Amino acid sequence: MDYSQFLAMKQEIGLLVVFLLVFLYDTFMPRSTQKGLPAFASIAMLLLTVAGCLGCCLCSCSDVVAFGGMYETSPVISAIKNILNIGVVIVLIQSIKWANGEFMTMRRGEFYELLLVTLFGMYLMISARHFLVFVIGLESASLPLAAMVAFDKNRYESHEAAVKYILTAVFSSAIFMMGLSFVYALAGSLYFENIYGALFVSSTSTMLVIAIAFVIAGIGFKLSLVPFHLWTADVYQGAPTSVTSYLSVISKGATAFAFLVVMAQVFGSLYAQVWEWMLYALIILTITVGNLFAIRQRNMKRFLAFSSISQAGYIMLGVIAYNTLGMAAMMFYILVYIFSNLGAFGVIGAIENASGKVSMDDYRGLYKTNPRLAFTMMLAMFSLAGIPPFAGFFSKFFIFTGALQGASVAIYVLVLIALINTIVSLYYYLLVVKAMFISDDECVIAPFRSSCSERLGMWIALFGIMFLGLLSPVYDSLIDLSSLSSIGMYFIR
Amino acid sequence: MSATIPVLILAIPLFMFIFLGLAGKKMSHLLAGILGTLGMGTVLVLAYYTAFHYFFSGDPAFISEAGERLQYIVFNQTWLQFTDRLVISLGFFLDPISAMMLVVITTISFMVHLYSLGYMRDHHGVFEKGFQRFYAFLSLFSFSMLGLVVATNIFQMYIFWELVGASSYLLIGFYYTKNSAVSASKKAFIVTRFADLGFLIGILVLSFYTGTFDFTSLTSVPVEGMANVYHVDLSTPNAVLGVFQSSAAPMFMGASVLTWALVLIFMGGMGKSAMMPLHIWLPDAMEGPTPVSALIHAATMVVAGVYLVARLFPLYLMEETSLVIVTVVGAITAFYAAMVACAQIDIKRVLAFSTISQIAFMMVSLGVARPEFHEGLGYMASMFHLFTHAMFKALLFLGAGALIHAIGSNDYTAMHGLRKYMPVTHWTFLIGCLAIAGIIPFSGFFSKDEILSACGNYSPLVYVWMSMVAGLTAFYMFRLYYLIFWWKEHKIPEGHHAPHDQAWTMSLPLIILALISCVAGFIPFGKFVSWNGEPYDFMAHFDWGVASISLLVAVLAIILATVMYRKENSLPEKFKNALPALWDWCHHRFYWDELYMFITHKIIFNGICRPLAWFDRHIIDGTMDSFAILTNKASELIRPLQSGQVQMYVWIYIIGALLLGGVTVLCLI
Amino acid sequence: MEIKAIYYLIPSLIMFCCGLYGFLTRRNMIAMLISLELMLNAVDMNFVIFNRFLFPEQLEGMMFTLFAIAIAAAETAVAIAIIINVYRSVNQVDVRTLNQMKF
Amino acid sequence: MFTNILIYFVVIPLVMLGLLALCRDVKQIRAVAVVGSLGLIGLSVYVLLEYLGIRAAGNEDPMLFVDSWSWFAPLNIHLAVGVDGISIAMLLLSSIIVFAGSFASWTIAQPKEFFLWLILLSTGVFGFFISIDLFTMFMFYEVALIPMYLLIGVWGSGNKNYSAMKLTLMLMGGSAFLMLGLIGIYYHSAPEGAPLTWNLLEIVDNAAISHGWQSFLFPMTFVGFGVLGAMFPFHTWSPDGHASAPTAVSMLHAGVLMKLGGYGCFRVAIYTMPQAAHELSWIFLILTGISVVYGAFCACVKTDLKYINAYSSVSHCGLVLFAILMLNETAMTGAIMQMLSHGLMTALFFALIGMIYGRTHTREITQMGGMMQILPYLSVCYVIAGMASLGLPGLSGFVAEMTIFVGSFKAGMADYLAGDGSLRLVFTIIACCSIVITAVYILRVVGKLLFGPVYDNHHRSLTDATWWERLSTATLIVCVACIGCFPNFFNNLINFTFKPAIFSVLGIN
Repeated sequence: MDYSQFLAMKQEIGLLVVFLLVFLYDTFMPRSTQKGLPAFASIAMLLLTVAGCLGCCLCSCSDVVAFGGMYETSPVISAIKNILNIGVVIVLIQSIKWANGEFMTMRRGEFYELLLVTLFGMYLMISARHFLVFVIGLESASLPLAAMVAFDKNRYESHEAAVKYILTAVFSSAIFMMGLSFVYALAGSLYFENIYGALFVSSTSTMLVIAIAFVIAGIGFKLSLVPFHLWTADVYQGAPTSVTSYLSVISKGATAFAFLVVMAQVFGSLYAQVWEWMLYALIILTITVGNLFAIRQRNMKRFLAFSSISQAGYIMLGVIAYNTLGMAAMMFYILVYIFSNLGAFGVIGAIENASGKVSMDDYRGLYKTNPRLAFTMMLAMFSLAGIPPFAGFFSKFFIFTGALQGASVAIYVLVLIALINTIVSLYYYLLVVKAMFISDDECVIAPFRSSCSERLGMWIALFGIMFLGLLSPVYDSLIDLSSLSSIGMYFIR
Repeated sequence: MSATIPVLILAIPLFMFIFLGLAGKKMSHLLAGILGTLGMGTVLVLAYYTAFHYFFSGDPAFISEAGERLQYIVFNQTWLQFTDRLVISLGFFLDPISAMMLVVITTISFMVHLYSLGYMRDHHGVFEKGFQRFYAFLSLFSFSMLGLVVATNIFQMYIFWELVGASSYLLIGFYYTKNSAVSASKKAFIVTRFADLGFLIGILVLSFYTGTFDFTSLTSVPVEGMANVYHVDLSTPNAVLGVFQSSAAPMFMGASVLTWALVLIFMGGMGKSAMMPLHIWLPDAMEGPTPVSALIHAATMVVAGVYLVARLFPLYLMEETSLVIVTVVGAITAFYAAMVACAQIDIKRVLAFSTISQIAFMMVSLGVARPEFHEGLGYMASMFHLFTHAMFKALLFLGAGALIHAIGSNDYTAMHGLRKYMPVTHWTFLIGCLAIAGIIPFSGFFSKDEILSACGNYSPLVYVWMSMVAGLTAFYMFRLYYLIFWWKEHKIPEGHHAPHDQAWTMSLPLIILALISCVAGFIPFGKFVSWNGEPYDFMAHFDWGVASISLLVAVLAIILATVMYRKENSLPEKFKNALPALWDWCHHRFYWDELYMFITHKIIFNGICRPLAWFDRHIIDGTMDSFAILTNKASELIRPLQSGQVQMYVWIYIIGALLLGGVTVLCLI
Repeated sequence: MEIKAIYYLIPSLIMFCCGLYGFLTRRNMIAMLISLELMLNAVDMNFVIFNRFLFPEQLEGMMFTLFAIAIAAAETAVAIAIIINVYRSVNQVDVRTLNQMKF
Repeated sequence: MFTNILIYFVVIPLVMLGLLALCRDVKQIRAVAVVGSLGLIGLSVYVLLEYLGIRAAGNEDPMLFVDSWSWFAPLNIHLAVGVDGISIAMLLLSSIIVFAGSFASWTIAQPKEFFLWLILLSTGVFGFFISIDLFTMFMFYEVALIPMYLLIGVWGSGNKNYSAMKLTLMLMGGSAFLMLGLIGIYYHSAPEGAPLTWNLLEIVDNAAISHGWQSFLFPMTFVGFGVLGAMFPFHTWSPDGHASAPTAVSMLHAGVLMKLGGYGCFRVAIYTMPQAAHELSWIFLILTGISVVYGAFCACVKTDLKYINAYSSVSHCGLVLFAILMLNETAMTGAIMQMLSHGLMTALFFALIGMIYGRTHTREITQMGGMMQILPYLSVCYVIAGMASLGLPGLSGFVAEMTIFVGSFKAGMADYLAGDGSLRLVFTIIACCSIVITAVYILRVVGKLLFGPVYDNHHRSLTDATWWERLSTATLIVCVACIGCFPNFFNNLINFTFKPAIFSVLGIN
């Protein structure tokens, strides 16, 4: 076989290299230097990201299909991978303080290794053009996460979360593969393009519909679309904050893109007949239910869990839009969402590390004690709520614009529902702002100085929140990429 | 003529208002008063100059070869342009009546300025609080009133109409610490505001059809005969007559739009001139300082309504109906007010109602004026009566002011038999009474006689009715006179020194006005003012029959009053007990105020406002809140989904997946 | 008589449903894991059957099955580990007691 | 980019924000606020003069100083600016009120944060008025909305949490509809094949929005802006919001922000979708007509000063939308003048109320009386404001209302004579009635609050206005009087330049 096609997997290989470096560092470096590992990992990841971005910008690599059509890479795909990398870098930086905590000494390395492995799995998911690869990616993206969720041993919630996660995850993968087996039965192959070729509107059968429903359920589980979302809140609450932030942004973003790819390249021909309406229902459910639950939450992590559920609904608008505008908007949304959410989690993590407080009630009057943190949190909330001039506004606006391009009245209704839901979401985001800024009672969180790594993470997030929207080149380049990408030709209604 | 003087006439009072208003607090009371008076004096001179120039210069701009007086626009400045045709401009309009009004206003205003120097301080010569403010407001009022009478277009008139309303509001409420004064001022403003609503809509209708506000376009005087009594100068794109006769102008509820417009405009006049049923504010307005009552609520502002109708008289001529309405309203009001005036204790109230009644006279005489009777005698008569009435009513009010200032009370019960103590006041007041009662040779006689003969020409019914009112007038005035100055000896409460005539600043105006009231009757008014500008000698139409009858009525009434009230006796009591109901109704002004109270408070306030406010808070706002509440309820409702049980989660998962597939299948197949 | 695919499919379906039922009803987490295994194996069977009966000319299904088995093994391993952790901390493996985090 | 004068309307506030962030003590903060707002006033006056100069030179373009910089090329989103008489009038208004407002909040607590939010808010306002690109317009619109939450929440009084949340959510609800409407407009902004655009002028030129879509998008946009314009069923945020807001915020919100609604309704909804405006105007006519009298009636029974003014704002702003919907030049001119006049006088009102409240610590007119003896300056100002609001000639209110009535009566009669029903006519008459009701509640307040005997003897010790309060109120009074005395200047400014718009609107009837 032709080994040159490994060159197509530059990013995967780069990631493996980082993984190996971390592994070697963890294994062979003396105990005294182990505290340097988090920083080392972050820097390595940062270098990878920079390299990836540069490569993405400099060499305009065209679409490459490798390994007998099982693997594909293209500018869009490497772009989304870079977006994920950026997120991972921020997560890593933010987690340094936590990872250097004393009870982490034994398993510091594992955390980073598992994390990188999951990232690798997501890469595969995104690049897969064959369901075997896809499943492998999916599993390797979700199994290690279970271990990470269970990470801090001496917190009971962590265990409970891990159990809930692993059981539901395995169950959903079983459902997913069941669906795949039906697809295989109908199409006689697991290659995306073969399936696409084999499925026609005319060939729509009950089995196929059930298959599609199962596939959507399987992927929707990782996206935490309602009604497949129920694990989310508990896991987010139970997991260590760094893991939660990783879960909430990276795996969600990767899966969202993979979802788009699968739906377009495998079931594209059935968009209007079969799955547009499934998605329609799912989006309405997801946004609404997510919001309704988020209203009542007092625990910040749980709160953000539900908010991220409804955000997933907005992201799905980019899929149902089913055009390049929507795709670009979705990628942009993911990018912005990464920054906003990580901004919020950065603050939460910092406060948790310093005072162990995670309840919204403890945040009352935070502005008096820690104004900078409060301010960061507020901007993150505004960005999540989609308030200009922060990035969130632009991403929301663009995703709606994408969804409405040449849209039917039904989609207008959908967007209206989504818009009305933004009011509810604004309400609970403002609740946080209110707690921090408006309420007069004394803050239980003493003033403290967060570690430089945390501050660095927050600064990066803030930068993104402030300027991602205002600087148009980001969005423009995403549009260019997605309009060039081969996925575009599947967008036929 | 140059625009300088007219501009000054308007500018000086305005400047005085701003100057005294801003700097008044810094300067001494006396200085402020003197400045105000001097300013008004200058205006007086200028106004007289202008008026005489208009009447006597013989300038072809003012009087044609045929000798008919012309309308002359001294200047006209665009103020606000709605469309290229519909323009509000501020200007200075000279014609017989505006010139006459200039004289009246400035005279009375100057007298009042002078008078107030004495009136607005207590017996020890200490000026009242807010003295400067008082003069500032007086100047403001003079400015607005002058602007009103010289309006070149109906909208300018409306503007100043509102301004006089406001300044009267401020002056009535001058003693703003007294709740009664505050509520009186509020009442005055709101009632007139309500009337102005009609005025405004009338203007809108009129301007919509004619496409102009200008008086010259709306009312240009006829050249000969009735044929083209009404023609708009051709500068106006569509001549008014044409418009209103064309089919474009629909009938509305049985009357032509022009009638509606005129009636609505007249409604504004009713408000300002306190015609029934919008008269209720005027008696309360007596809460203001007496000089104010003399200036605003006797002489000038209240006749604005009459002036308005006179101004638009040619338009009214086009619609018989509107004139009839004017007549009826006037006649009823005149009688009503006279009746009420017979049963008031408060001398200012008596004068107030007599004012209403007299203004009603003017209205009636406008209403009955027709070109075919003595070249519209009624028009001239009402203007004449306006003039004379301004003089003697101001005189009466100022006299009453002097009395009140001396006694410290408004009720004649506290006065009685003051003739020895206050001779000047006594005599001048008597002259005023004679004038208003219409005794030859005092001014009232002539003007009222003109009115009566005009009525006679129009219909005997109106004539009889109005003569009866004239008799009543004489009766209640002399009742008042006797109760103040005779009836019984004045008893001086111990600790007080005897009442006496006031300072020259107060007496001088009385004397001057008394003189005017004596001689004003002999002014050949027809020479100056007539409905179409053609001067004529009204003595030619002087109807001695009518005159003698009215004189007789007046004398009889006076005799009756003398019998009843000259010496203290029980006749009035008997009278009252004979007809208790009549007395009560008259004394309580036929319970109009109570009716209004009921409508405003019970119906509008409690019946509309409160329910609306409740509706807003509970229904509208409640709906908005209920959205929030519903959202909360919903989230409460779906809470059990997140039960924390893994198997529950999986149940929901699998059911969701199956539903997703199943429903789609059902839809497809 | 020759054997039709249906003869194999029905057992696999039964297996899947049993797994599902067990997963939804059993309280012991180990038992739940076993039920999961049943479900996954049913899936594997499906693949094999479809490959063998519908598309015998290539071995995609078989290959997928091999990987799926491996994945299932991995999943079990991780799950067991976690369950043991839980057991360490709460001394029992009843899934219904794990509901501290809810609503 | 910085060669265009208009951009400085956004630049100056941004610079102010930067400086405020650096400020150390309250003196510096005040200095920044005053200098900055003075700069804004100067700028808007300069633009006004420039503008008049260019117009006098016979330039007939619908907009001047037009400039456009590409922002998001793929969606054809530009940062497009341009002004006509209306926008300039609004800019003037905003800068004046910002100026007065910064004096009215001279001694506010936490000045730094307060002014930061205030200036951010005004950034949004100015940006909204200068931009003619729907996207940027909407962005600035929302920028202007959000600071309200914190301004009310932190510095407010009374039931502030509830009010702030309610206000924010309701306005955001409006902007939800608005966003849908705007995107819809974008997708139908150009004929088949031509590039879509967000630019107002191009949209109007293309006039490509199909009839069906207009009748769907017009209500969306009109309601969206109407919520901020306090249109009848959606007005309930305003009483609570104003009641709890701090002085300067009430001023800015009632004075400027509510104008965003009217301006947007005219500039976006009617300007781009005239047909639908013609067919659907009756619905909104009824709503706005109701809010005119409704607000006035409600104001008659309220006893809290701020509630009274909030309801009178509902009434007056209702008049604005009402006049806009008359779709006739005079009425629209009147609407814009009403925006100016209401902005100024209501700002004056709220300033005075704030100052009185700051002294007496109550806003219940039943708890006060005879203020004229205690606080003569403030009381006189209050009387003037009241007179302006009940439409006394010589003050701004009269001019605006008369223009509106003349215009809308014309429209109404035209309909009536053409047999198109008498709805407009009837509602014009009803609206006219509001001048009486206004008089009622204004005089009620004046009589109760300022006149009469002193209610509470503790109030006798109060001190009259300080110099900054005098400055703040005097500025507004002078402006009110200017509009009232020289209306034709503003009339021409608005009216003349707004002919092109009018023609495009009335072109189709």
